[in-house]
Amino acid sequence: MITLQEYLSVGALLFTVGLLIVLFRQNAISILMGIELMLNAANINFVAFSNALGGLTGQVLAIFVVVAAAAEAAVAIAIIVLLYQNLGTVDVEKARNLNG
Amino acid sequence: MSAEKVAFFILSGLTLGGGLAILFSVRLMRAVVYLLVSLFGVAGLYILLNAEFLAALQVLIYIGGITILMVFGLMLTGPGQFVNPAESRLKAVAAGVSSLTTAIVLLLIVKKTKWPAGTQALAGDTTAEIGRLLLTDHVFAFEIASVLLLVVLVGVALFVRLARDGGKP
Amino acid sequence: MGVLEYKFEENIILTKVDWLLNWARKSSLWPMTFGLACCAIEMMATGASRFDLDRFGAGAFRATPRQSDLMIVAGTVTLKMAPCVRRLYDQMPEPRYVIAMGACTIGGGPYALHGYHVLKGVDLIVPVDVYVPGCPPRPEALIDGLRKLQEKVQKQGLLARPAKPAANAGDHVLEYSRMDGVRRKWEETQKHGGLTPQDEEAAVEEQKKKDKEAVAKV
Amino acid sequence: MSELAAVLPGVLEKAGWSVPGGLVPVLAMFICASIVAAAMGLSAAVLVWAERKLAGHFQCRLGPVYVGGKFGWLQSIADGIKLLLKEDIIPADADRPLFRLAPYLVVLGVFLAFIAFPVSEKLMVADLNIGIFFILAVLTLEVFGVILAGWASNNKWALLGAMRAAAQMVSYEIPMGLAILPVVVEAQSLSLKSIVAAQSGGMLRWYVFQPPFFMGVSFLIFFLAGLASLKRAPFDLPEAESELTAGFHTEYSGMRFSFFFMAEYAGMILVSGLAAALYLGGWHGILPGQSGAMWFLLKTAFLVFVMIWLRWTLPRLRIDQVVYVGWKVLTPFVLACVLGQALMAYK
Repeated sequence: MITLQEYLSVGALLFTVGLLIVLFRQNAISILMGIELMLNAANINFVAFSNALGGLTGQVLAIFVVVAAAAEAAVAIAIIVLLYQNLGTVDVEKARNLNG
Repeated sequence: MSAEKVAFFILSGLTLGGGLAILFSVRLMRAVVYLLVSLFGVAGLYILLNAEFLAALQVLIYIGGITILMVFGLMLTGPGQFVNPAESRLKAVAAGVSSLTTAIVLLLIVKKTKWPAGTQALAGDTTAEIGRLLLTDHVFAFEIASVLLLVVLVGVALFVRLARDGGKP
Repeated sequence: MGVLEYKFEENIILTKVDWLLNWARKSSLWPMTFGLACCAIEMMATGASRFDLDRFGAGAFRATPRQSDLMIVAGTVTLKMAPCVRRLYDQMPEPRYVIAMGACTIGGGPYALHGYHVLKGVDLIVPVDVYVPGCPPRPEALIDGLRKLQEKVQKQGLLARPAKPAANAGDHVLEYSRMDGVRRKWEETQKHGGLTPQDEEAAVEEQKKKDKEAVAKV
Repeated sequence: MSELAAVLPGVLEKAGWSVPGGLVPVLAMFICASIVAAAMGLSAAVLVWAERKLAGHFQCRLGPVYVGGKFGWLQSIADGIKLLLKEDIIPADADRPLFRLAPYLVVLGVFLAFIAFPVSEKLMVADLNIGIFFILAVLTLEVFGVILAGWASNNKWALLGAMRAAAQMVSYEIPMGLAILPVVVEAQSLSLKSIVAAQSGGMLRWYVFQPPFFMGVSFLIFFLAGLASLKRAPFDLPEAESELTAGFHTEYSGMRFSFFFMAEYAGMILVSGLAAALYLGGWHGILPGQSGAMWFLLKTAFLVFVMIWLRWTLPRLRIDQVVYVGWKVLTPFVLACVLGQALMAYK
């Protein structure tokens, strides 16, 4: 039997890994991957709670997260492609036109 | 150690290992493959958690949709951008420290909190129940999600037009 | 197969294995979709309804050299095309076989004497297994050539396989195919009494060097 | 698989082998996996032979005749051995690990899908309660494998072919997935076993013949979309010889190429079998009371024959036509079918 704590720890660690990727990498697509991992970490928690408490609301919430992730990825990729066409790079450090 | 436990360790190893491999991979295309591994691990964890429907959804949406989208994004943003680890050492250290702090805090929370014990186990076929919940209790969120998807569809189409017309709306 | 080849003593098991492997190879000679001139029309006819190359298992024309076993060089190989033929041959994985189809491919054909632009035989650049004469050969002749090739394949063995020419055997011909243009230019200047022999030699040397680089690049 | 796990201890005892109880499910899994793999390889071999033979006859030729007996029975065996022995080339500039990984991913996708493949009531590896959804999900692995193959080859044709393949497969997954919905609405289940069980009682109970034919139309759409996502003619744009050499597997030779080959043919069986199970009554016969794996295999074989027939009859479409058909013809029609069936079910 795997306890709830173990699933939550995996979720927490996965969230940390995602955060690390977001902070460490400068390529916009890598950052997107980090965000996906963080969303997945949240999903693991939802599903773990759903399993532990015997209700399905957690899974339903996870489905909404997946929908949001798909929408976010589509928009993000479109933005990244536009960024590349305008600036010639996908390095987020270079995209500082609005920095004043 | 039971078979379930072994499966759990393998799957969480895949999940976290894939994530870490993304962090250290130099080539972006390989990073997408590691992302695939990681997401597969998550799908396996869902199966362990009696959420088969969600596991299949994970594979369908993430692997069939999002990673493919990323590959396309990768191909459209051209070569030469693939190698860029953090520029300054300071930034790397700051990222490491803050992530470590987050990890410690989160793990402490997980450990210290008294989680409620499970009351009833999930039934075998949860798909119908999920569908019922989506169209009764959570129907508002469901509609919002539909509107979100529509907005995304229109927005991305607009972006594509922008790109084609050279930035003029 | 490169790992296993020429590594064993001949014995009864190996002979049987040999037979099986050769049978498989000969029964599934997938040709490359690769036609150069008029002979290619006959090659297509060989693949089509009346003659049907597929009866012998050789009907699966593959578009990429990586997946084909047999290159039917069908038609005049011009000097310009020669490097491409050689390159396609190099891209094919072992075991690979070549059928030279038609007079032009075998020895230049009608261009043998005065064809300034034609390779005088494709065997100058790639090792040929079977020659099918004719101008162009009828489909029956090509099928006969394929049968001959099958006989040949059946006879080869892990041990007894005849050594193929070295990989770079035709390089000098390829170089020549480039050099031909240089020589003509030289002859032309000679006719008009142009440069001194020293200058010409230097120019030719330089052109040679350039051509070598180009060949190396190819 | 559960039946096998239940029977296995007795069989082992009879054979005189002692296996610890914990290992029996693992053994059952292993046996099932090997059976599925063997069936996949064997059926691919038979299909390759059948396709060449049929192609011959469609074109007034004979097809393989000389290789092993009268009908060229051994043709695909010879092809298989030859492909096994071919030199395995990995281009110098290829991304080696990804180049190696791609064929396995493609085969893995189809292989996993066979877990929920309903040959008959007893003959299925596992009756998952999300059966059909699971199959759709794991089939997307194939798309990833294909795009990886194209990228890792470092070849312009492979890359273009892979992009075409991915665009085509992803856009045809939508009508394919939606075409299943009317059936699911009618059967009230995602499990293939209960979907087939709901169609018992003769030919007129098959979903394809149910008035007002929403499911009949979605059967056609499912079949067409399946054909397109298998990248078979007339939708074989990703491998169009005249423009892309051999598409995403241009650089693959020998065994690795045969993996793609096998995945394609196993995918044909998969799509045909799914269509048979979802719309044509699966293992139920034409008359009420008839049932058995025979019927399922017959229906599958017929649909596979139709696929081969289409391939050797129709010319290839243009890429814009393919995308047009997917998004502007099939998707609206299938949406109408879903809506109609849902209204029918609401009563």
